[in-house]
Amino acid sequence: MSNEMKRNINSQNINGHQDGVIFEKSHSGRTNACQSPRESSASRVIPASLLRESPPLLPEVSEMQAVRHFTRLSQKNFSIDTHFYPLGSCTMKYNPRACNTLAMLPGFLNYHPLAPVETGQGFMSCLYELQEILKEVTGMKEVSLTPMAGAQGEFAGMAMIRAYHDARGDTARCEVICPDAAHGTNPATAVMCGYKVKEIPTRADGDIDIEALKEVIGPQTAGIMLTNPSTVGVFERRITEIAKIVHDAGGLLYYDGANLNAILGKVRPGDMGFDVIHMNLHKTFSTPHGGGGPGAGPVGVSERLIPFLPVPMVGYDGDQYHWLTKKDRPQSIGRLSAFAGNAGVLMRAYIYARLLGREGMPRIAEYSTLNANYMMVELQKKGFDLAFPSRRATHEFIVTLKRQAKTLDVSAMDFAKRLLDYGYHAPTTYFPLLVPECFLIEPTETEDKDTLDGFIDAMAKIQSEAETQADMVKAAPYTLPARRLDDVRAARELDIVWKPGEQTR
Amino acid sequence: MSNEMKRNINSQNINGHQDGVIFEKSHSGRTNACQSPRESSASRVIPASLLRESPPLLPEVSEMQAVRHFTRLSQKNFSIDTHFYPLGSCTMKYNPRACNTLAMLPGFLNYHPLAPVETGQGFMSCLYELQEILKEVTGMKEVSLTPMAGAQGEFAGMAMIRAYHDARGDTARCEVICPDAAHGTNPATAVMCGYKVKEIPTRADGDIDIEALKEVIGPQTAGIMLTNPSTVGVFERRITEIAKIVHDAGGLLYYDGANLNAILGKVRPGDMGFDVIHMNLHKTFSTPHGGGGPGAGPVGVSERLIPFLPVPMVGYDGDQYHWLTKKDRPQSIGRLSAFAGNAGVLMRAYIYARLLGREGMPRIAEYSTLNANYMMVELQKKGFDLAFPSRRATHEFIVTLKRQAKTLDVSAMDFAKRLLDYGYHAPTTYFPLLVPECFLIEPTETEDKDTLDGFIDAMAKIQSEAETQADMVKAAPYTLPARRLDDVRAARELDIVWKPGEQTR
Amino acid sequence: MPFIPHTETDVKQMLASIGVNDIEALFDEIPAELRIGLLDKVPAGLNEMEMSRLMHVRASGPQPLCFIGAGAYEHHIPAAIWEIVTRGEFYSAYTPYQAEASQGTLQLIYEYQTMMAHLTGMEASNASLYDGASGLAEAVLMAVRANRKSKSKRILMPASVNPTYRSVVQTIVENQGITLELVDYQLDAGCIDVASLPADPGDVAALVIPQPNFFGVLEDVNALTDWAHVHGLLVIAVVNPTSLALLTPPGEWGEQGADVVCGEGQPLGVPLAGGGPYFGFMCCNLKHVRQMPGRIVGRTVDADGKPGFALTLQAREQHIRRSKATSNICTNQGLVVAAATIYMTLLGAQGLNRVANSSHQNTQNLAAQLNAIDGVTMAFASPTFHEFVIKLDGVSAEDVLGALMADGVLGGFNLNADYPALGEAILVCATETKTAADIAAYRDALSRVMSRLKGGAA
Amino acid sequence: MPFIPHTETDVKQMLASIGVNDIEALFDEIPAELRIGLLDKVPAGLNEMEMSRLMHVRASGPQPLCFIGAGAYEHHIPAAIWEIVTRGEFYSAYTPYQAEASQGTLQLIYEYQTMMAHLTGMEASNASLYDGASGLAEAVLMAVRANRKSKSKRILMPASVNPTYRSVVQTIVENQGITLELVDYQLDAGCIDVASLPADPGDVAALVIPQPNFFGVLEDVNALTDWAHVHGLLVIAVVNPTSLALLTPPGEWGEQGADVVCGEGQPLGVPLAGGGPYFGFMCCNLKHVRQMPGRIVGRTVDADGKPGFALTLQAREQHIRRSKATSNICTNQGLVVAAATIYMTLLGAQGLNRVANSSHQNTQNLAAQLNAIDGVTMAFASPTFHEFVIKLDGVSAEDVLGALMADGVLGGFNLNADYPALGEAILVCATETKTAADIAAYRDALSRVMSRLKGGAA
Ligand SMILES: Cc1ncc(COP(=O)(O)O)c(C=O)c1O
Ligand SMILES: Cc1ncc(COP(=O)(O)O)c(C=O)c1O
Repeated sequence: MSNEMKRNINSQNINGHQDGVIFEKSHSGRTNACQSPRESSASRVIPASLLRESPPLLPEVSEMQAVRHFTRLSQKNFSIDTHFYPLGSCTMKYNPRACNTLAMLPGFLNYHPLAPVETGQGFMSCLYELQEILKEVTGMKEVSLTPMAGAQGEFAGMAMIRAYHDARGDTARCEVICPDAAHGTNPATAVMCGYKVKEIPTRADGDIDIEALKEVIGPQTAGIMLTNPSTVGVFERRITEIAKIVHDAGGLLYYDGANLNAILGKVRPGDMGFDVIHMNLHKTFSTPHGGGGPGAGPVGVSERLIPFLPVPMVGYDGDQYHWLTKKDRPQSIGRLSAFAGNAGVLMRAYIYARLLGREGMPRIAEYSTLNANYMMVELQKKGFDLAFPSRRATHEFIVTLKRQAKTLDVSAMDFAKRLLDYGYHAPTTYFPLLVPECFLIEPTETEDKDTLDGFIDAMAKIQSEAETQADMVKAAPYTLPARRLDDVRAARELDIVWKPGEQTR
Repeated sequence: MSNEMKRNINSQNINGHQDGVIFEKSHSGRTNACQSPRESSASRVIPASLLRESPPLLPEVSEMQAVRHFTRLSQKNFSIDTHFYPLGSCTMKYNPRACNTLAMLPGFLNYHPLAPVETGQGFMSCLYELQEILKEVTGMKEVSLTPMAGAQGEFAGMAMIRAYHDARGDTARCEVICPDAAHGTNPATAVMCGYKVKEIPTRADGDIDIEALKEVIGPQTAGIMLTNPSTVGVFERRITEIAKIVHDAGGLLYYDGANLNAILGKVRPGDMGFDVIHMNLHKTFSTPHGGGGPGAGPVGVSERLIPFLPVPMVGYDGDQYHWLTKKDRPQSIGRLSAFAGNAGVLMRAYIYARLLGREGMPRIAEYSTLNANYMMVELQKKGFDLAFPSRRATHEFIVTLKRQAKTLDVSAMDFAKRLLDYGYHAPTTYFPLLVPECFLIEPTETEDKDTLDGFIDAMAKIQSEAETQADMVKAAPYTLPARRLDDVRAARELDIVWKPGEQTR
Repeated sequence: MPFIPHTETDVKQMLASIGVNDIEALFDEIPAELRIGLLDKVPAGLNEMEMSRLMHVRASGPQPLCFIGAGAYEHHIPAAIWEIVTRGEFYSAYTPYQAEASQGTLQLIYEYQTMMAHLTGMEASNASLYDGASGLAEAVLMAVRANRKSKSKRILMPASVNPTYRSVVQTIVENQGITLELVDYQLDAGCIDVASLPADPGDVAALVIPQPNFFGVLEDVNALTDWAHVHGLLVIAVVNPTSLALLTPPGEWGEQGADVVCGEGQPLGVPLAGGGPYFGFMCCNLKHVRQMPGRIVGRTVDADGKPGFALTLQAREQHIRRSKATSNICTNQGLVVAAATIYMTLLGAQGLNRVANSSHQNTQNLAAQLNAIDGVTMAFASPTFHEFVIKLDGVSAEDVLGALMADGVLGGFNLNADYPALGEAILVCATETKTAADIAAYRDALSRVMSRLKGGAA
Repeated sequence: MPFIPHTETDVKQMLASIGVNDIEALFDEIPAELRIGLLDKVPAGLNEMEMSRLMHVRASGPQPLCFIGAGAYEHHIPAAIWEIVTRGEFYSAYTPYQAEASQGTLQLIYEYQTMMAHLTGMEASNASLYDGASGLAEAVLMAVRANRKSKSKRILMPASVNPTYRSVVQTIVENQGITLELVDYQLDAGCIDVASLPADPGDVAALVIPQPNFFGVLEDVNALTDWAHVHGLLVIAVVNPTSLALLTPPGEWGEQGADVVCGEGQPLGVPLAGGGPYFGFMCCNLKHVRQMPGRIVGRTVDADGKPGFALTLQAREQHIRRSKATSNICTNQGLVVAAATIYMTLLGAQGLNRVANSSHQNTQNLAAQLNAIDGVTMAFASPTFHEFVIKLDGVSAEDVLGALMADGVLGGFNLNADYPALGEAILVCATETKTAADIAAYRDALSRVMSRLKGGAA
C-alpha cells in the first residue's frame, strides 16, 4: 500500500470537495424557486442613484445543497447533545428539548414585539412570572429581564450603580474594584460605564485578600464586582464582612451571577448583601448556548436600586400584563435593546424553571456540587494537582497542570486537545488567569457518574501518554475534523471573508 | 509510537463506552421525572392474576443520556441530508423540510382518526386533493390512498384483479406473470393473493421477451405485473402491444409504479393500457424513507376496477369531505389498515405535489432522466460496462462489474463498500438479479452536476485502486463507524435481542 | 425550478456529453402516441410561503377534548422524540442495506427489538409491520405457517377483537383460503367465556386473544392460552403496548405463553395524526423466528472484530426469496419505530407503568362519574384497562355524540354499527393526558346532553 | 428528579469517595446564617405534559393580520432553517473555544461574515452583536475609537433614526461622555435635507445614516456620506439587510462608502417572537477591523496544512484584553446568526431581491389604497422601501389602531409619542407575506373605521 493510499484510507471523505465553503458549491444562475416570492411586474419608485448596481455575492445553491451543507457542518461540532462538555464557568448542562419546542409554538413566534399587549397576554404572563421566580431565587427586590447576555447585564448593573451615585450627587466615585480572578467582562464593563478598574488579589486559599480590599477602597470607590462562588470555584466565606466594608465606604456590591448553579436554592446573593446581580440564564437556567449565543442576562437589585432598573419590564395590574417603560420608571437607566431583550431565551428559561419547580432548584445545586466534588477528589487521587486543595468544590474546581508543563513539557492546551480525541470536550483552559496551566472543570448536575468516570480515566490515560509519548500528546488532536489549528497564522494572514476564485481544499 | 498508540490515535472515540447499546448506559433506579405522570394513589381494579410480576427491562437513563445516545446514533447514518445516495429503484431525492414541518402542525397531529369529519375538514381536503392529483398524474380513473407502502399497494392491486375476475365468475385464472427482473415484492404479492407466479425473461436489449409472454399467457392468466420504465432502467417500448396481448387473453395489467420519476408528466400508465397501478409516494413524491419507512402506496385503477378499490377513500359532496367505506362501496376488497393508511405520509406527498405543481411534474422526469443519462454516458467513457448500452437511461441505469469481478476479483460489493469511504452511498447492488455484479444507479433530479462528477471520479479512482490494490478495495470500508460486517455470523449466531450482562464493546 | 439544482450551463454541458440537443431527446424511446401534454388538473405550483399559509389554515380550527380511543390513543409525547427522529440522518436515510453506512438505524432497531421483546416477554421481535391491523393479518399468516401440527387454515377470531382489525385480516388472508371463525363474547361481561369454548375444536391453526379487548375489558388470557395449547392451536396475542407495563406479558400467559404477539405501536410516542403513520409490532419466540415476516436486525462483528449491526435472516424476505417469502412486506414503519424506541427509553419501565396506571385510574374515575348520570350505565361489569363502554337509555348514541361535539367534547366511539346487540353504546377512553377538570367537563357535558335529549327539549 | 441522572447507588459511591456523609456536607463552607429554606414563591415543579398544556394555552389566541414593522419584520422563513439550527450540534454547543471540536460553528460564521460583507459592500464582518439597537451603540463607540482625526466625542444622530435605537445608544454611550446631537428631518419629505447640514460642523466623530430611515423613507445616502467625509466624520450606516438586495450597499455610498455598517439582522430568517432573540450585524473595512467589537472567525490551516477555522483577532476581546477590550461583549447571538446564514443561502441574491421587491411593491400598493380613504393621507412624498407613514385627519391614531385591532388588523406603529410634530400618524409596513386579499382587508377595515370614527357613530 502506498503512503498516499494509506492516507486516503484513513481520511474521512476522501473526496473532500464535499466540505468546502458554501460559496464553492455555488453556481451562477441557480435559484430556489420554492423560497422566493413570485416575480412581480409592478413598477418601483426608487431612484436609480439609490439602487444597487450588481447583486451581492450570496451562495447560489439548491435547497438540498444548503440542507446537506449545514447538516454536515453541524456534525463537526461537539455539543451537549453529543459530548460531555465540562467547560468551567459555562455550565454546559442538558438543554431540555421541551424548552425549545414550547418556546417555538407559532403563537409565540408570530407575536410582533410592538403588537398591542392585549394580543400577547400569554406571552407576557410567562415573562412576568419569570421575573417573580428570579426575584425569589436571588433574593433581590426587583428584576428586569431585558439584558441580552451576561455582559449586558453587567453593563446594566454598573450603569445602575453609577445612576445611583449620580442621583445622590455622589459624583466623585470613579473606581470599581475587581478581583484578579474576575471574568474579563467585569473590567471591560466597568470601563464601558466610565469607571477605572482596581484589581485586588486572590489569596492562596481562593478567598479574596480582604487586606488588599481595605487598602484600595475609599470615597473614590463606586463599587466592587464579585462573584460567589468565585471564578476560582470556591465559596467566598467572608462575604458578609466584605459587604460591610464596601457599604461602609459608600460603595455598592455587584454580583456576577453568571454561575448560580452551585447555590440555587441554598443561599441568595440578596441575603449576602449584594445590591445588584445579573444572571446568565444560558447557564443556570439551561437555555442553549447555540455555539455562541443568544443568552439572556436579567438583572436583580436591592431596594435602593429599584428605580434605576433598565426598561422595559413587565407589569401586572391584576387584570392585564403590560410593558413598563421610561414613562412609568423615569429614573431608569433606559433601554438596552430595540424591544424587550432576548424574549425567546427568556421563554425557554421560564419553561425550565417551571419544570424544575421549587424542589428542583436546590437539587441543581446539590448534584452539580456533588459531581464537581467527586471529580475533584477522584482526579486528585489520580495524581492531578488541585489549585485549591483545601477547599470544597462548588459547581466547578480547578486543576493545575503546571507540573506537567514543567516536567513533561505537556501543557494544559495539550491535555485539552488530547481530551478531544477521547471524545470529551476540554474544560476551560487558562482561565482564571491567575492559576497557571489551569483546567476549570464544571461537570454540571446532568451528567451521570459513568461519564465522569470516563473523563477521569481519560485524564489518567493522557497523563501516562504524556509521560511516555509527550510528542504524540503535543500534536493532538488526531481524530477530529481538523488537526491543531494555526492561530498565529489566522491573525497574521487575516482571511475573514471568502473571495471568489479561492478554493478551500 | 507503539502500535497500540497508533491505533488509539486513529480511532474515533477511543473511550468507546460512549457508543454501546442503550441498555449498557442504564442503571437501575434512574427515572425521568419530567416524562412520567405523577404517581396517583387511587386503587386499581385489575385482578392480580392479570398483572405483570416484574417490570419489563427498558432502559433507565436520563433524558440527556437518551438525547445524546440517539443523536450520536443518528450521526452514524448516511442519508440524503448528508450524502449523495444513488440507490437505484429507491429514488433518494431531497425531502423538502417544509413537507415535514407543515404535516406536523398541531392541528393535524392531534386529529384522532375516528373523530367526526366535521372537525377535520382541512385534513381531509388535503387527502381528497391528493387523490385528484394522483389520478391526473397516472391517468387512472380513481385512486385510493390507503395502502401503506408499495407492497401493500401491490397487494391491493392484485386483490382487485382477483375480485374483478371473481365478480365475473371467471374463477379459473390462477397465474400471474412477472418478468424475471421484477422487484421481489411482485412475486411475493402474487402469492399472497393466492396466485402462482410465471416468470418471463428479459431480452438483451432490456425489453420483455414478447414471444415468451405469448407462450405463457392463456385462460389461466389473471394478469401481468410490469413496471415501465422497467426495473432494468429502460422504457418498455412495446407496451401497447403487450397490453393488447394481455387484455386479449382476458388478463389484466398491473403497473408497479414504485418508480414514476422518469415519466412524471411525460407519459401515463393509464394511457399505456394498465388496469391498476400503485405508486410509492416515498419515492416519486419525496416523502422520507425514514431508515426503512413509513411509505405510502396509493393505488389507481381503470374504469373496470373502480368498484373494487380498497377503503376508506375520501369523498366530497360539494360541501363536506367524508370517508367512503364498505357501506358506500360494497364491492371493495375491503380495508388494509385500522384507519386510513399512513396519513402523515400522504400529507407530506400532498404538500410536495402542490409545491411542484403542474409545471413541476414533467421537470422531475426531465432532470432525473438527464442526470441518469449523463452519469451513464460518463461512466461508460471512464470504461465501465453498461448492462444495456444501446438504450437510453430512464431515471436509472445499470452498470455491470462482471468484468472487474472476473479479471480483478473485485466485486460489485467491493466497489460499493469502497464508495462509502469516498463519501457516497453505494448504488443498489445485485438487483435486478438477472444482471451479474450490477450497480443500479439512480441519481434523481435533485443532485447537481458537481456531485455526479464527484461520484464518477470516485468510481474511476476505485477502478484504478482495484487494478493496483485489489486487496485494499476488497477490505473496504475503512472510514465508517464499522468495518465490513459479518453477515454470515449475524445469521448463524443469531443475536437479535440484547440480554443483561452483555457488553458490546 | 423547485428542488432542481441545474444551471443552464450544467444542462448544456450534460447534453453535450450525452450527445443530444435537448432534454426532450432523452425521451425518444417513448412511443409518441403515448406522450401527454400539461397535467391540467394538477394545480399550478405554490412556493413554500404560499403553501405554508394554506396548510396553516387547514390545520386550524377547534381542538375538541377527545375521549375517543378505539385503537388510537392520545398520550403525552416527549418533545425530544420527534426533534431527534426528524433529524435528517434518520428521516432521510433508506432501509439499511449498506450496513456500514447505517449503523445508527441498525443499532436503534436492535434496541427496539430488545425493548419489544422484553415488554412482551418474548424472545424475538421484528423491525415493524405497517400497523396493528395488518400486523394481525401477518400474525395469522405466520401462525398458519408455523403451526406444524395443524393442516387447517382455520383461525378462531373473537368478536371482542377490534372489528376493523377483523375486517383487515379478512381482506388480507381470504385469498389464501384462510377462514376466520368468530368466537362470541359474553353480553354482560364483555369478554370471552372460556367455559363456552368447544371441548373439541377440531384442527384449528390458531386462536387470537386480545388484551385488553376492544371494549377495554381484560380477557382471561391465562385460561384462553391454556385452552388453545391443549387443543394444538397457536396463540396470537393482540395487545396494547402501554398496558404491558402493568399487565402480564403474553410470553407469560398460561402455562406456555403466547406464540405470536402483535399489536399497534402508536401509543408509544406516536401522534394521532389522523390515523398514521403508526406501526405494527410483532414478537415471537426463537423457534418461530424463521416464520416471522418483516426485517430483523442482528448484532454481529466487523472485520476488526468489533460489534456492529446488520439486517439478518433475510432469506425470509421478498428481495431474496421472492415468491417464497414469508410476506411481501418491504418498506415498513422505520421512522415511527425510532420514535417508539426513544419513547420507551425516555419513559423507562417506571414511566410507562405510570402512564398505564394513570390512564387506568383516569378511566376508572371517568367511568364512575358517567355512571352517576341518569340514563347512563356501564355495559360490562368486568375490569378494564383504559377504556369502557357506556350504554345509553332512551337516546341514540349518534345524537349524544353529536350534541357532545357541539359542546367541544368528542365523547367516544359509537359501537352501534359493529355491535348492534349492545344497543346504544359508546366506547370511552381517558388516558393520562386527561385532567380532573377534563373529566368533569365531560361529565357535565354529558349530563346536560342527556337531560336535554331525554327531556325532549331542544 | 428532572434532569438528574444519579441513582442512589451512584450518590452513595460518590459521597464515599469524597469522604462525606451526605450532600449537605458539601455546602459546609457557606456561613450557616446565609442558608435559606424552600423557595416558597417558586411554584412547584410541573412535568413536561403539564407544562406543554400550559404553554399551548398561553400560545393560543387570535392571530391578527399584522402590518406593524418599525424595526421587526414579518418575512417568510423557510422551514429548513430552524430544523437545522435547532439540531443539537448547533443548538447545544458553546462558543467555539476549542476550534478543532467546533469546525461546524466556525465555518458557518466564516460563511456568515462573507455574506454580510458582500451584502453591505464592506471588507469585514464580525460574528454578531446583540441586536440592531445595541449594535448601533457599539458602532458609535467604535467610530469614536476609529476616527483618528477627531478628538471629539460628538456624534450626529438624525431624528429619522429609529427612536428606540437612539435611546438605546444614549443609555450605552452616555457614561463614556459621548454626546448625540440630533439632525432634523424635513417634515414634508421625511428625510434629512443635506443642504441644511452645517457648512462647518466642527470636530465631530461620526454621522449616523439610516437607510431606509425609520419612516421607511430613503435618505440621500450618497450626498450625506460625502458631506461627512469632507468634514472628517466617519459614516455609520444603519441599514435593513433585506433592502440591501435592492439598494446601494453602504460600501458604495458616495465617493468612499460608509465606514461602519450596522443593523438589525432579524429580517433574515428570524421569527418575530415577541422581540428576540434577533441579532445585530456589523461590518467595516479592514483598516478598522481591529477596532471592531465582537467575535471574528478566520480561516487558517491545521497541523496537516489543511484549511480550517478559528476565532481570530481575539486581542480585541474582553477575555484577553479585559479592561482594554473594544467592548464587553462575550456571548453574542450565534444561533440566530446560523439561521440568517441558512436564510441567505436558501434565498440567494435573487431570492432576497424578490423579497425586497415584493415587500416594496406590496407597500406601494397598500399605500395607494389607504391614500384613497377619506381622512387618510401620506405623510411624506419621498420614495420609501417597505414602510410608509399615514396621517389621519380628525381622529386619533390610538383610536384608529384600537378599532382596527378589534377588526383583527394590527394597523401599524403609532408615531405620536416619538414624533408629535407629525400629528396623528401611523407607520405601516407590508412585506412579501401580505397577499392582495390581506391588503384589501386592511383597506376595508380602515375605511370602515375612519367613517365610523369620523362620523362620530359608535
Ligand atoms: C463569570 C462570568 N461572568 C460573566 C460572563 C459573561 O456572560 P455573557 O457571556 O453572557 O456575556 C460569563 C460567561 O462567559 C462568566 O462565566
Ligand atoms: C420496483 C419496486 N417495486 C415495489 C417496491 C416495494 O415498495 P415498498 O418498499 O414501498 O413496499 C419497490 C421498493 O422497494 C420497488 O423499487
